[in-house]
Amino acid sequence: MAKIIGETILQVENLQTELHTNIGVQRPVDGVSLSLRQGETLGIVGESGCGKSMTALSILGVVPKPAAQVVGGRVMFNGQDLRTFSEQQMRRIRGGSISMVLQDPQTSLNPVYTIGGQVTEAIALHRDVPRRSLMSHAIDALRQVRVAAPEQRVKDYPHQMSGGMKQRVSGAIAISCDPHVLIADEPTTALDVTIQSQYLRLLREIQEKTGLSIIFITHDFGIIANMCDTVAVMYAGRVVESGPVRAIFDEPRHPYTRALLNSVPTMDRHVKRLYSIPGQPPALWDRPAGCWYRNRCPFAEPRCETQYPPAIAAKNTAGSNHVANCWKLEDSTWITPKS
Amino acid sequence: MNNPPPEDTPAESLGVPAPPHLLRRIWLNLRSYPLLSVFVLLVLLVIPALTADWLAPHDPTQGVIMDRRLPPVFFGGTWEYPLGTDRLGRDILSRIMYGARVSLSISLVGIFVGGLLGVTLGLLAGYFRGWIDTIIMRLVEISLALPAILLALVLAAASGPSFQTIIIVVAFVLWALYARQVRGEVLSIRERDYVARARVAGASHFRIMVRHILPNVANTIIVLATLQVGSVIILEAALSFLGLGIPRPTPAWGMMVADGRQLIVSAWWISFFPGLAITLTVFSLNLLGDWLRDRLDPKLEIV
Amino acid sequence: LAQNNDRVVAVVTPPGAETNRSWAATSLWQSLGQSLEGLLEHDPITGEYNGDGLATSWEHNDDFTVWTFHLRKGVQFHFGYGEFTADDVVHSYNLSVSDASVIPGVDQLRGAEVEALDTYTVRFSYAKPRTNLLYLHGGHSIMLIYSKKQFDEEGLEGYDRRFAGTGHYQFVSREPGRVLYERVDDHYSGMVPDFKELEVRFVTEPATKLAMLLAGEAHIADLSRELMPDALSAGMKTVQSTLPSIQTDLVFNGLYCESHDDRCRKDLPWYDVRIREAINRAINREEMLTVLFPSGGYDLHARYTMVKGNEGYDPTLEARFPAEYGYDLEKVKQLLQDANYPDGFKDPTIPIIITPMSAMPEVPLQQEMVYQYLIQAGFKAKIVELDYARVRAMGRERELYMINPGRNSPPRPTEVAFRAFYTNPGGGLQGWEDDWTASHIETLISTVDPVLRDQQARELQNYLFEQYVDIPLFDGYTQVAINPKVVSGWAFPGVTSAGYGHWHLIQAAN
Amino acid sequence: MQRYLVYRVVQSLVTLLAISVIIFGLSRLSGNPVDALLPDNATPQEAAVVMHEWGLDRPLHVQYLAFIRNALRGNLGDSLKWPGETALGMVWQRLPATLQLGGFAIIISTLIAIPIGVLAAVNKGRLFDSFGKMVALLGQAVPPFWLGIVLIWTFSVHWNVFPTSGRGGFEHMVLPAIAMGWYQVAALMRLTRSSTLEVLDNEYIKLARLKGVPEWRVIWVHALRNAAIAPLTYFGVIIGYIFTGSVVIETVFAWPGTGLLAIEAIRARDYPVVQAVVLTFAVVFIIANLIVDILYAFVDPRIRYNDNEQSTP
Amino acid sequence: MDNTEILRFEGVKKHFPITKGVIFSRQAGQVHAVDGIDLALAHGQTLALVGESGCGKTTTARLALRLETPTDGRVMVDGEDVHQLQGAALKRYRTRVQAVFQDPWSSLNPRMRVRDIVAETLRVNFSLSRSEIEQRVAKVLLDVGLKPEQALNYPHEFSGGQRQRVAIASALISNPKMLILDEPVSALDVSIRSQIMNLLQDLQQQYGMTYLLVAHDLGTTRYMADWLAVMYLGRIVEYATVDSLFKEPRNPYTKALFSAALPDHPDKRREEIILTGEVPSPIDPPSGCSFHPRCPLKAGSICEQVEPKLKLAPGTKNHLVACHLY
Ligand SMILES: Nc1ncnc2c1ncn2[C@@H]1O[C@H](COP(=O)(O)OP(=O)(O)OP(=O)(O)O)[C@@H](O)[C@H]1O
Ligand SMILES: Nc1ncnc2c1ncn2[C@@H]1O[C@H](COP(=O)(O)OP(=O)(O)OP(=O)(O)O)[C@@H](O)[C@H]1O
Ligand SMILES: [Mg+2]
Ligand SMILES: [Mg+2]
Repeated sequence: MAKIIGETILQVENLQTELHTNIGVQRPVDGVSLSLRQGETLGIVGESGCGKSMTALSILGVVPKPAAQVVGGRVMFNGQDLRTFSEQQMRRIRGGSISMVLQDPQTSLNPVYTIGGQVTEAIALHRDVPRRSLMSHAIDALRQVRVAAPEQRVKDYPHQMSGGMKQRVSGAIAISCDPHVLIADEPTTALDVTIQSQYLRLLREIQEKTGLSIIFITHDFGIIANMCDTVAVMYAGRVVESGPVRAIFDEPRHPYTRALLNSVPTMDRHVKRLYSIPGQPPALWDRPAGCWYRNRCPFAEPRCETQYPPAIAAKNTAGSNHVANCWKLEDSTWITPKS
Repeated sequence: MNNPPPEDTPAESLGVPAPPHLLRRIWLNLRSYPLLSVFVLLVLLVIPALTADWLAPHDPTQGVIMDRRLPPVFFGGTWEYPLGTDRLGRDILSRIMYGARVSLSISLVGIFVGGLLGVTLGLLAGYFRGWIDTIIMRLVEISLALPAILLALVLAAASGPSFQTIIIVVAFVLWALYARQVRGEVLSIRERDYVARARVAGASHFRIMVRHILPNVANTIIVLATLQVGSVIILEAALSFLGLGIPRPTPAWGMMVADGRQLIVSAWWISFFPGLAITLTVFSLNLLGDWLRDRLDPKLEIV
Repeated sequence: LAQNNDRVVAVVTPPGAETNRSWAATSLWQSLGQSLEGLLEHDPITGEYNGDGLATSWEHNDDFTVWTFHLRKGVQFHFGYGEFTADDVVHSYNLSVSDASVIPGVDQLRGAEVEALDTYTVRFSYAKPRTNLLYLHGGHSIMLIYSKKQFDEEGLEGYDRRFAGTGHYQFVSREPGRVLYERVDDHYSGMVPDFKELEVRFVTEPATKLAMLLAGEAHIADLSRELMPDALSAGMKTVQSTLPSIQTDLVFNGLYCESHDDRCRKDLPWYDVRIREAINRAINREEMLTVLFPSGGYDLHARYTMVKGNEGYDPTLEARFPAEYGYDLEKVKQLLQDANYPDGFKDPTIPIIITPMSAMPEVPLQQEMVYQYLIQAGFKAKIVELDYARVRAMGRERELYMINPGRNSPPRPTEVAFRAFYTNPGGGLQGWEDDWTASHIETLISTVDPVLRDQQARELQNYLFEQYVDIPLFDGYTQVAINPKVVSGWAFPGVTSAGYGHWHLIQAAN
Repeated sequence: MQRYLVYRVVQSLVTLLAISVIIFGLSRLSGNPVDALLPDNATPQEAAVVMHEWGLDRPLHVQYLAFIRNALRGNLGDSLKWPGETALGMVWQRLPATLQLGGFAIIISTLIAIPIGVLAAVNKGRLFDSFGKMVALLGQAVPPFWLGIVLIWTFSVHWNVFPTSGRGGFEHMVLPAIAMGWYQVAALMRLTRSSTLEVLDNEYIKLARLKGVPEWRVIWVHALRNAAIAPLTYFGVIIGYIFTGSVVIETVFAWPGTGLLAIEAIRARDYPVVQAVVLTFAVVFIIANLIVDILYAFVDPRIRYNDNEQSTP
Repeated sequence: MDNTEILRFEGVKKHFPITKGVIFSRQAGQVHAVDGIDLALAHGQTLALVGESGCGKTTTARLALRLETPTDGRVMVDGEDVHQLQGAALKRYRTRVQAVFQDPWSSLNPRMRVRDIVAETLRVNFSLSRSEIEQRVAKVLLDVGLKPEQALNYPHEFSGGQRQRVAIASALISNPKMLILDEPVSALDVSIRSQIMNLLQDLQQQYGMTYLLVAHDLGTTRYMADWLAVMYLGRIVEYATVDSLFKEPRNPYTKALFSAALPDHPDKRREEIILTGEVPSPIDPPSGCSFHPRCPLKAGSICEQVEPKLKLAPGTKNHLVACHLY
């Protein structure tokens, strides 16, 4: 696989999103920083509810209204801070320069409009295409995602297609306006393995062809291993470790990353006993003082109880962009032991 | 905040502290409407219904003819009859207090009868499906296609208007709504895994329906009932208008409004106060019902 | 005439049915009396039959079995259906006594041999005396005259489309809820109505009627009496019938006590004459009437059949009335004690019927007042709401054991009233029956000598009066509200089933 | 679709048959027409003559079979109260008035309720939500006849802008339609609001925003059509309420429709007309629901009444 | 551990009718959810069913639970036909076979306390005293790692993993011999999954239970199961011990399925077998071998005509495969 990775295109710095709920104000995204280069695939991995989707939505400024609100940080896209953009300008970014594919193919297409209508809508919004040729552009986009007989399919409604097909249509909508960045929020969770692998392959091909940058959100390390160049591991609203994919797999520094890797059974060999992380992830409104992982961490030390660890670079083969938020990294030889 | 707020977004959601101007104060008051509703309901409906015998200043059925059509106290009347008197010199306040009892009992009994029937049939239809469902849903369709008010007219023609007639009509109107709503929910609940687990545990159909399914449609039933107390009061009023209400001289709100409607110009208070009682009560009940619905299950499609 | 005199709109209570077939529904006067006429015409002031109508004169033989009517010459039916003749009378008679006929008193009308003696003379021959035949041609129950020619040409459907009559107004159109008439300019009477067009609208809801009047959409409204003050204070006026048009009696139902009748309920409280008197005396009629008739227009009356000028009219009864029927709670208490009420009765509760469906908006109020008076006087009472037809069904089955507002009807000739209310075959309204009354009515019916009849009728009335057989309340006059800007007056005697009539006499303002 | 229609028609006939039995029985329970249609002092002989003329002296099952036999030929008998009219003729004469008023009431209530419902959902928990709810609920809190009378007094008598009553031009419809329709507003609004809320939660709404679709288009194009599905089913029920409402509203506004006819017929025990009114209503109800079902398929492509096709799971 | 058979499927079919209409309903087709399967499972073993969505795994599990009646064939538990059971035998079966379902959110009745949820089987099948029930509930809660005090809580007060523990507790309370596990961990968070898997394994060890496990994640099956049955469109296409199957899958479908599974390290790349076409509809399954339209290794026209039977793969002792290649 030959990929050319270029300059940083999207840089998220200390993004913070607040959520007003009955319980009070919570921060599902609490200081997330990410960086994505041209042609690169960044994987965001973490358990359910750790703020992955919210991070993506915050980048695009479409957090659920009126409960949520982005309150801090910067989103630098091609050198401009998206957070200073007007709604009008943001609309041009959304679906145009940065597009997104959502998790559930069953519900992410509007059931009452045709496939063609939904693809053309995106094109009409972002590309300067005469009305008459909108449909042919839509058909092209569908062809690009390998929808068979797209000329006929454009007249179909979502319910007339299978789940995998629908997910491809979502993909067609996302790439129809030649975006620079594609955010894929668990796009394959609802698909069968065989369909999933077809879809992932398709994404890789498109990326190779167009030099697209992808943020891939998932909770599945298999997808990360298969797709990503760099990885950010999120826990309870923050990134706890990030770095090149091999470094994360081979030399995870954060105990949480290692624990996750060890708690997933593999089909490649028989494991006698899986590691299981004790306890639950903390609730958003009930995060402990100090390191938020310390209650579940076998390596917790007294200072973990008081201070949230800063991002510390891991000195290893992967270079400087492997960092983790764990006090243990102050010991530069620290690698989380296999449990 | 990237999305511009819709025009009427209150200022506070923009992060700007809003001055407590009038609109906001009203809004803050309204936000507590469940309390307000409960208060109104207690004052207008429940307390009078329970205590009319002691608190009502006058006999609700016996008037003083010479005191007929007296206006309310601040409109030229006296404290003797704070809300004025009706065409027969009966105290409107006392009649409204006793009327609360009538309205409450019609609603409660009617909803109970209709609800019991509807819930039972809806439960059976949704749980067993098949031909039982077919028959019950056909009955529902028949009942919806038969206008209740005509049934009321026919019944009243046959036996005269009475408490029982009204209950039958109310039950007839309500059961189909309950049956439809409950059936729909049961259809989805019976597919839940906990129902399957109860079957795996060996629970009988009866036990599954009563212990496992019924409690889970209880929300719907409660919300539906709250919302329907209002419609029953309005229905009673409509029946009274047609001369099919609670027999005289029992004071019923609908009957009082219907009775005073002709004198809306010269003796407006005769129909205004019972009308106000109806409106406030029904309004509060609906608010409460909506609030309950939002609380219990905001997606509940109840009409 | 001024612009606003082009059309007058009257809003009235709907008739029994909106139809052009007068014989097939009751109380059609509201919708047909504008253009159809009976044989006889009433004087608008005295209400007496006069020769101004289709029949100019009439006579009968000694035993009232043969009646001969002399018809007016040169009367033209509307729309050019030719001259009115004796054939039209025969034809109309046949319509009126057909099996489908529901004309009040059709039983009395039936059984005649009707012959056209010549073009302008018609003879009715009966096997039994018909002392009150004129009432069937001119009273509130009435045979109306249709054109035979139109029938021969178009059949009944022709009538349904557009019927030809002989009145001052001719039919223009009918749609649900309204009928439109237009003036006939060459009526045989030579009289020309003020208004070119007459529109009659049918509305049930009293408040809506008042609103129509006040909004100027109607100029005449037969408002319920309670609403009259509202109309007056808004600048409207009332006009009133010259004669009482309605008599209201409450009936003690259940006294079916001829000796052969096993439905006589001797256990009813009001089987006891003292209780009947007590109930009569418990009611404060004066007070009641001021409530029911805030704009006036009523007389107290003593006995249902006691209409001035009727057979058997006894002026002394009117004088005795206050003393024997008047409001007197002391006396009531005494009577109840004497009768050992309530413990002497198995079921002392006195049920009072309200028929909310009747077209009488006053009835519920009236009955509620009676209820209150009874309670105040120490009776046990309850109100029973029943549909009007249901009450009549129970009456017909003779299962009605209650106090019935029943008689809200126009005054009738004495014999007609006796037949209807105090004899077994009278229908569903009777309350009082006993052997004495039955045999005396029988005698009256077969008597043709006027002097004897008068005496018999008087005797009957005295008996009924003393037995307190019912609860007489009042004679009411028909009142309608008019908009004085459009209508200045209207003279009518109140003898039709609608109370009003003589539409051509509606006078335009200015 | 065709098979579906045939199927529905057969199904409806069964319903109609059941209704005919019910209404036949009930109307006879209600009493005898001679008690209502004959004059007060009609004698038993007169009554017997008329009963025979009307065919009411035959045994009940004979009467019912005759009724059904005639009904199948489209003849529901002759009116007893309205001489010279057939029962069906009476209904047909009055039905347009009711449909006109009811249709207008439905349109008015829809035009009020749907936007309020959508906007209330969009602004859930805000001022507009409460305000819209208040307006809508007020309609359900006032007895319609009372509202009607108040409307007449205010708009006809006091301000003289609309006629008080009767059928006529457009202006005649306004007040009765409001009196009739407002009651439905709350229900419709509630439905629209809850279904909009549900729709707004959907991923495809999020996706629309992510595509850069302007907010108004997200709501009025993407959400509304989906949100309209639930209220649409309710229209079938509204038809029922409209008819019930018409009995009261037509009385207040002297609107010569089937509601008024129904009252008069029932009071007169005019069996043929009562039967005709009820059956006509049932037919209207069934047809309306059928239309709703068909509209449904237009609004929601997932629903197809195609017998052989099975949508992919 | 005794090696006698506890569960047996004999030619079991389950076809769901697709009916149209309400009054005169007629059948418009059938979903061949389970289309003739034979299986046997010994005491104390774990059998995993894998396959794509809609292939009939859940239906098979529900058949064993008597939640569906088979269209054809028999399901035997301890030598008795499950669907013929009545009276005491049925009660015995109800206590011996229990289930844990996929979705911890919908498998617990939100209106019942944990105590009542857990005790349901006891209440229905035995008449025990209140205190006895409470004791047993407390014990079983401890077994699954919950605190006995939590018995009075309602399900919404628990997290997903805890809920699944409650579900397991309620399955365990009647000391069942067999648990039917329909995707017991797939709805759980990654970090919770292994807790539950380990718990299930511990309990199996402790009580010697038999598991019928439905899963679509191959890693999970490898970790949990002794036997693996691969399903495709309502049929079993391969059936073998886990070790044998993962070492060498025989059926082309199994191969494709295995190859599509994601690697556990970026450096691993599988030889991917690319399947073309969509999964056919179970309403109208293809003739012959139902996999033939997508099969990259099609043996010839026989695949289109003859339905392959499960038979011993050459050179193995207990590796069954249904494919014309063997
Ligand atoms: N509309 C909302 N209202 C209230 N809370 C919300 C809303 N959307 C998200 N949250 C909360 O915000 C937090 C982060 O949610 P988010 O969807 O980003 O998680 P995620 O990592 O994408 O999880 P998953 O893997 O389940 O998709 C969660 O705790 C969730 O409960
Ligand atoms: N009650 C039912 N009525 C009709 N069809 C059904 C029913 N239950 C299941 N099916 C169908 O039977 C087939 C097999 O369903 P089943 O639930 O057993 O699959 P599964 O393998 O468990 O799938 P998944 O992995 O998605 O849970 C599917 O096509 C399904 O749509
Ligand atoms: Mg997410
Ligand atoms: Mg399944």
